[in-house]
Amino acid sequence: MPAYAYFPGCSLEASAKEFDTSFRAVFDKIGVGLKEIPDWSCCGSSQVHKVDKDVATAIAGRNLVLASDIGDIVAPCAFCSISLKEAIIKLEHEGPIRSTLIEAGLEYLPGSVSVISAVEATYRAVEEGLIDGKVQSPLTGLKVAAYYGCLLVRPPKIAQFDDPENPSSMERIMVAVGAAPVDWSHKTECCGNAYIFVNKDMTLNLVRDVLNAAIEANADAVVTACPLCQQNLAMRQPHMKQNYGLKREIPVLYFTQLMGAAMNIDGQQLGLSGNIVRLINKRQQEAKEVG
Amino acid sequence: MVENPKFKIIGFFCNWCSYAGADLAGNLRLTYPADLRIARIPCTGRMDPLFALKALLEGADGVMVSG
Amino acid sequence: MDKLELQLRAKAIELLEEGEVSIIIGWGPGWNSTKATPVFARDGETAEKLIFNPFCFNNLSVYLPRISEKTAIIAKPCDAGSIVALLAEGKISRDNLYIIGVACQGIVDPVKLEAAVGSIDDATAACLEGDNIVVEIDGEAKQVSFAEVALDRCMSCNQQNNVFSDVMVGEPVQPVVGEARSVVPEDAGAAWWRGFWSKEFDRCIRCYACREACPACYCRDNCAVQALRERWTGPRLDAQEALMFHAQRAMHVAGRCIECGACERACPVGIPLTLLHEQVGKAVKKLFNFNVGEKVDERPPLETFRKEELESGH
Amino acid sequence: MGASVQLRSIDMDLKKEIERLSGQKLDACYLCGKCSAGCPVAPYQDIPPHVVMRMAQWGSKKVLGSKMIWNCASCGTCYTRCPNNIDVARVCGALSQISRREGLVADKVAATLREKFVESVKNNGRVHELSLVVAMKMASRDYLGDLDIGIPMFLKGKFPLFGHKIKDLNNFQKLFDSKKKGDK
Amino acid sequence: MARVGVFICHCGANIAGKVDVEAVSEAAINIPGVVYSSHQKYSCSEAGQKVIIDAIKENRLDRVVIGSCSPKMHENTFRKTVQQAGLNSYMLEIANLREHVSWVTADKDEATKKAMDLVKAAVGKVSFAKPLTPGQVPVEKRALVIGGGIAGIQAALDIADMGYEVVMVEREPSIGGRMAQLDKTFPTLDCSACILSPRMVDVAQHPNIRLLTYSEVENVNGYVGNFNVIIRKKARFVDERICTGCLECMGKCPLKKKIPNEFENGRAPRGAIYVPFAQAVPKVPVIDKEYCRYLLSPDPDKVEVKEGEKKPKRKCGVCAKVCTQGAVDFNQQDELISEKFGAIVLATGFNLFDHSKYGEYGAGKIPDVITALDFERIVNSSGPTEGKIVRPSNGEKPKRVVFIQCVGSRDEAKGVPYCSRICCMYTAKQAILVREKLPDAEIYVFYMDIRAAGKGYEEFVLRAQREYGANYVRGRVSRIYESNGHMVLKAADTLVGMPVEMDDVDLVVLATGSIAREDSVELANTIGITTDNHGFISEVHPKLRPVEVPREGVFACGACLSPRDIPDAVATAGAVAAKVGVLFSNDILMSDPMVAEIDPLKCAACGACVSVCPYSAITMEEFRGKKFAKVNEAMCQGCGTCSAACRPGAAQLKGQTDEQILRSIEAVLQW
Repeated sequence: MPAYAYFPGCSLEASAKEFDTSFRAVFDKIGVGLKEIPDWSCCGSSQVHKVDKDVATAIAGRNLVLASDIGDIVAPCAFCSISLKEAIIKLEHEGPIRSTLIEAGLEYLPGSVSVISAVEATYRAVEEGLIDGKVQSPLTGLKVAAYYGCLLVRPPKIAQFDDPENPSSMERIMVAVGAAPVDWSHKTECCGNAYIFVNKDMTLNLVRDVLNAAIEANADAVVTACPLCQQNLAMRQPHMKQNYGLKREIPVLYFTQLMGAAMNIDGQQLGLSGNIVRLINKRQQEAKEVG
Repeated sequence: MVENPKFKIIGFFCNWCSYAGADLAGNLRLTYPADLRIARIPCTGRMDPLFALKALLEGADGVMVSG
Repeated sequence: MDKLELQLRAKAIELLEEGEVSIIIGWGPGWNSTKATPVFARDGETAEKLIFNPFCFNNLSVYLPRISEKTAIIAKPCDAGSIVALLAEGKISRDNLYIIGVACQGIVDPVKLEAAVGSIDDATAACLEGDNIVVEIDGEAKQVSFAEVALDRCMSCNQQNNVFSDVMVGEPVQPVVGEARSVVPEDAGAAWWRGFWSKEFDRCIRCYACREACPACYCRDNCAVQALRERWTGPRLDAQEALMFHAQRAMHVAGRCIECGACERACPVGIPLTLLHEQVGKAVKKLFNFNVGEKVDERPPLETFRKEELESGH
Repeated sequence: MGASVQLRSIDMDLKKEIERLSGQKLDACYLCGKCSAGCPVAPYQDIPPHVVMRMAQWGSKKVLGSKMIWNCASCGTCYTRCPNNIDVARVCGALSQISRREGLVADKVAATLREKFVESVKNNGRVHELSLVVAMKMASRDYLGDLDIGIPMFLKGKFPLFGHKIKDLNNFQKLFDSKKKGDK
Repeated sequence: MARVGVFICHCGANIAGKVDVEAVSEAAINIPGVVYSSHQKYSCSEAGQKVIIDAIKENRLDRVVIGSCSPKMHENTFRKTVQQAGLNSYMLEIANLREHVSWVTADKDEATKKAMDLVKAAVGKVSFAKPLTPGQVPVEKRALVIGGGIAGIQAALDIADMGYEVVMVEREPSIGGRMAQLDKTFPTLDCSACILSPRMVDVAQHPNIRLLTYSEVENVNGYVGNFNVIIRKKARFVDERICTGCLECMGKCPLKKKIPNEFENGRAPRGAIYVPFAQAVPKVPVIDKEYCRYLLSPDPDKVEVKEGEKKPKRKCGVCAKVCTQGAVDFNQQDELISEKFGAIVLATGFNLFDHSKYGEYGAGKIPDVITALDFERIVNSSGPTEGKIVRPSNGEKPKRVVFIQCVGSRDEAKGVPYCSRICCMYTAKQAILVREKLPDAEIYVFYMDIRAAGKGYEEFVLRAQREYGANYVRGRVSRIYESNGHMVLKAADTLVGMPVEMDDVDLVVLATGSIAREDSVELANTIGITTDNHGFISEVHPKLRPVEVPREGVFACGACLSPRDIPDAVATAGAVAAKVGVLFSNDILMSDPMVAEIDPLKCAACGACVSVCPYSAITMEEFRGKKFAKVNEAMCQGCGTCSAACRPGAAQLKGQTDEQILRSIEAVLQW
């Protein structure tokens, strides 16, 4: 059984728990092992690299070293995966940072490990046919807007995955579980992520634009692969409908949650609300009636 | 600037680029240490590596090939 | 009588009788049994002298560029490598050549042997018995492990049975297992090498035996070191002029030298020339990813011109 | 009122410092504005990214007091589309570092977020989201906003009260000294 | 023993101001072989030259060293000087005491020492010089012009008008090139076809020009004055000699609306038998064998037929049936033509940047985002929309038209770093054309810088802005996406320093930059010349020899050298014609004597020189059973690579022999 070194990241331990549980459940179902990196630490992304990029590289490097005994890393959070990927590129050339690591008892060997995001890992699994036969109740008729946000495919030199302007891997995954991805304009626009505390108005404007674009494209739900995007897009919809011109509320889910639903994984494990389950059933029913 | 000991450096310069470049340096009156003695060769393809060895064995402090 | 030698002779006689070739180049017994000597057989009688054993250290391919008739040559893996290199340079013609390959488990280093058993010039008998070399000197049989006295190069060789040939004679062999005894310290830098070579080359008497033994050195009388007009090297007999000469030879065989060690064994004053050629060889391998003696249709990297080179500038 | 920028001399020290910290070549920018055009946060800022770049090219200290350098979301849009391969987010990051050092922070809340985040990482090895949220609420003085969201999340167990401390914290904290090495 | 004379030039104060010329001159007399030494104010002056000539005669000098300015300045002058004194002109060496010493050295003593070394090196080198004589090569006075765009047309006509024969090779079925695709030309707004067509006809009718369309150059051998070229004339399947150009066949082709027409940038269809456009020259159709049903159906004579089965018939063949002349010939084969030429002219033109690399602009998938070339066809009255400007998505008139400049140009990340030079102008022109056809449309132009350096160009751009109401916004667009059947643009106005957004955009025209033809490197390899790293043909000297390329006898003009507009393409074409004329005014060419020679007695026949020669000028010969290498002096460019590769020293570059170089090294270090 193929296995990855699993790097959940801080968010998946807390606010994005359902991403963690649904991702583990789906990979368990398709028979790909995930071994959590022992004693992993912060990936160095988001804020740390702005304060000191060398420190960010060093603390990302720590995780790389810890994982190198296990195998290639899968890091579901887009911030984590891009941060670890960048560290790999930097550590190639940064001797001093490697020495710092050695002083902390960690020897990094360039080329010893690689990093992919949850979408990449899933995309590979789909391409390799690992989900064949696992989709017991395909999400027929469910129109989804695949939302990549920024860091999943950007910057291309670091992400090295999919098209940075018009990615399609999540769509491919959604098709594999029977859903119908919509073509829409805002799949890689930034949602404003952590700036909700700093400039709430700005963030909500950005979120509104993304959601309205999905609504305009007639999507039933938005699927994401980033904990910050999911929270940002999902959380303040009633408020935005009142004050920011959001056209209607729309569910925002992790792509693994929908995959799990298609694979008949227990809703509890996926963290899916009853509303979503009912919506999926309704679409499946409609599709059946149409024929 | 640190006091420079004097060297003899033999330069093998391609007629079409570097030799002309060295001419240009002159036209622009750029100054550089007098250690370099440039030999004009028609192309760096003409440069037999043994010329460099020969120069070093004959006492050159350095050899510069440019083209 | 060794089964391999019988087969060699039979094959040689067959080729001569059928008129496949007019001359066979191989090894025969030398003036004592620790030395083999080249044999050029045009008839069955001479062919009956052919032998092959770990004392056959000459690289016979050195003779090929000088012979234009149809030739058969007995080749161990090193020799075959040189033959491939010569073919790649178009210096010899495959049509005129018949290669009788022999597997080789290693060649005895005369210097090591002498150190182990004493003056081998006085040997009355010598042979390989199992894993040991047995030499009889002054009626006394002295025994030494083959691994002790084989050439350093044979320790790291993995071509024992992989011989570029028309026919293989004899059985596949197991390589000799031992450790190379390099005199080069691991951290040898430029200064070490400078000291080392100036000491070694100080002994050079410029006899050119290294050149004559080298299959890649086929310019013969036109060799650049003898060029009167150019005077690459001066007439002085000192380490500096010798260095120029050997460096020139090393440059000329760069990317063409199979590192067989024939030059070193031919040297009357024992200069370890293989070390020089290995150093250059490593650089060529690294820069051009080129292995000498591997392909008959690829010219040596230092004498090829690629269009990319033209495009990258003047 | 004396607000014009003196162009006579470029502050090479500041410019070099920005280039060192960001790893970007400032003069590669020819100010086409594509970064500003695609930047999701630019419409809400005092100056857009290309103006940040221009000021950085001058080595103008004025840029250190800009909000933009604190509010860059690091989304990579500018870098992805920049015709000259400049990572503007890195330049903003470098500028905000210098701005903090010089005490010219224009967006205190953003600076607090950064500080608290790094503090949380350094003390625990990971980020404890709840304490970060609480700290941010204090900093922004928006004590009650988003309680409608926060409380249900808390109840769902999404905000565990206590953060997870990594075991090898001692060695982990050594990594924060890497900078001094790099400087040498 | 050589008798060398040394002459040190003061060059006024240029050399003497830094170098102690007297000391150098005095020291020179002690260099082995030197029998005479003097110094003078200006060696290159008439008086100075006379001193040299007299000294040579009086002192029976056989070799001369002049310490003066760079040999690039006066080597030729002094060669003539020593020749006047009765010496071979190659018995001269120049020590570069000005550019390499006096002008670049601060300290006087050091400059003097360095000057002495350089004089020694020159003496060392000249002491072993041998007299050289130039070779002679006859000139084949015919020119090959590759490419039938406006540059090729102009060059061919000019050369032909001088009375020389020209063969023009064009790979498309018709000549005309890019210019034929354009609607109007800036800044005069002339109709492009109206000014081009007469030139095309001139080519077809010129008695000195032979036109080979639908043909490509396969191989080029030889050297200046004597090129051997092999041209592949692709099967046209229509006999040019018989066809009258009635084009009856075209109308009957069942595929006539099925195949995208390259000439229309794929925006209008053509048939399998077609002429690309109405004014095509020659007006003879070709049959596209990739599509033609007849040619794709199996040949009955080659199909195995089982017993009882009928032999299959070939499909279609309608064109052959309707042709009253019987010009359609399905059995035609590609033809290889071998011709001799004295000169080759490259005029292979350019391509346009493929904007599918710009994912942010829809990667070429948004129908209403079109390229400028698309626009040229759309706005052209013989184009796919008969000149009506419409949105490709729905055929409606656009109300808001946006032009974006620098797409691919000046973009190191996704495109090319250079400026394409023509986009600012054609965008202004297209904005004017929009205004003329759609008086109510809003026009926006997003630009970075306006580059309008040409006669009447700046005025033209200002007219587009002032009289035609094109709104110019300074900033690069970051993204285009579709929304509600229109497009949304995210941009910035860098002059006010803020992001701007524009929605309800109906049509976006991208000013895609000029790039080299995709096969330009391959063609350059065929001809044995070089390209720059963008694939444009490299010239010998961008300023002083702008239409010559580094292979003698080969010239280039038009946009294959670099992006350029029509006037510049035509001007370079004229320049090329002049250069060809100069070449053809000689019956015999003198070749540079500083070429390689191989001593057959020393040659070890290893073939290294053959393998390393960048100009394929060395071949292996055999004489009485001995092989040796031989240099074709006319092809040798004197680079000396063979000399460096030759182990026994058989290959020697004349004037730069191993002996000369070794002695000059020794001279500097030992003498």
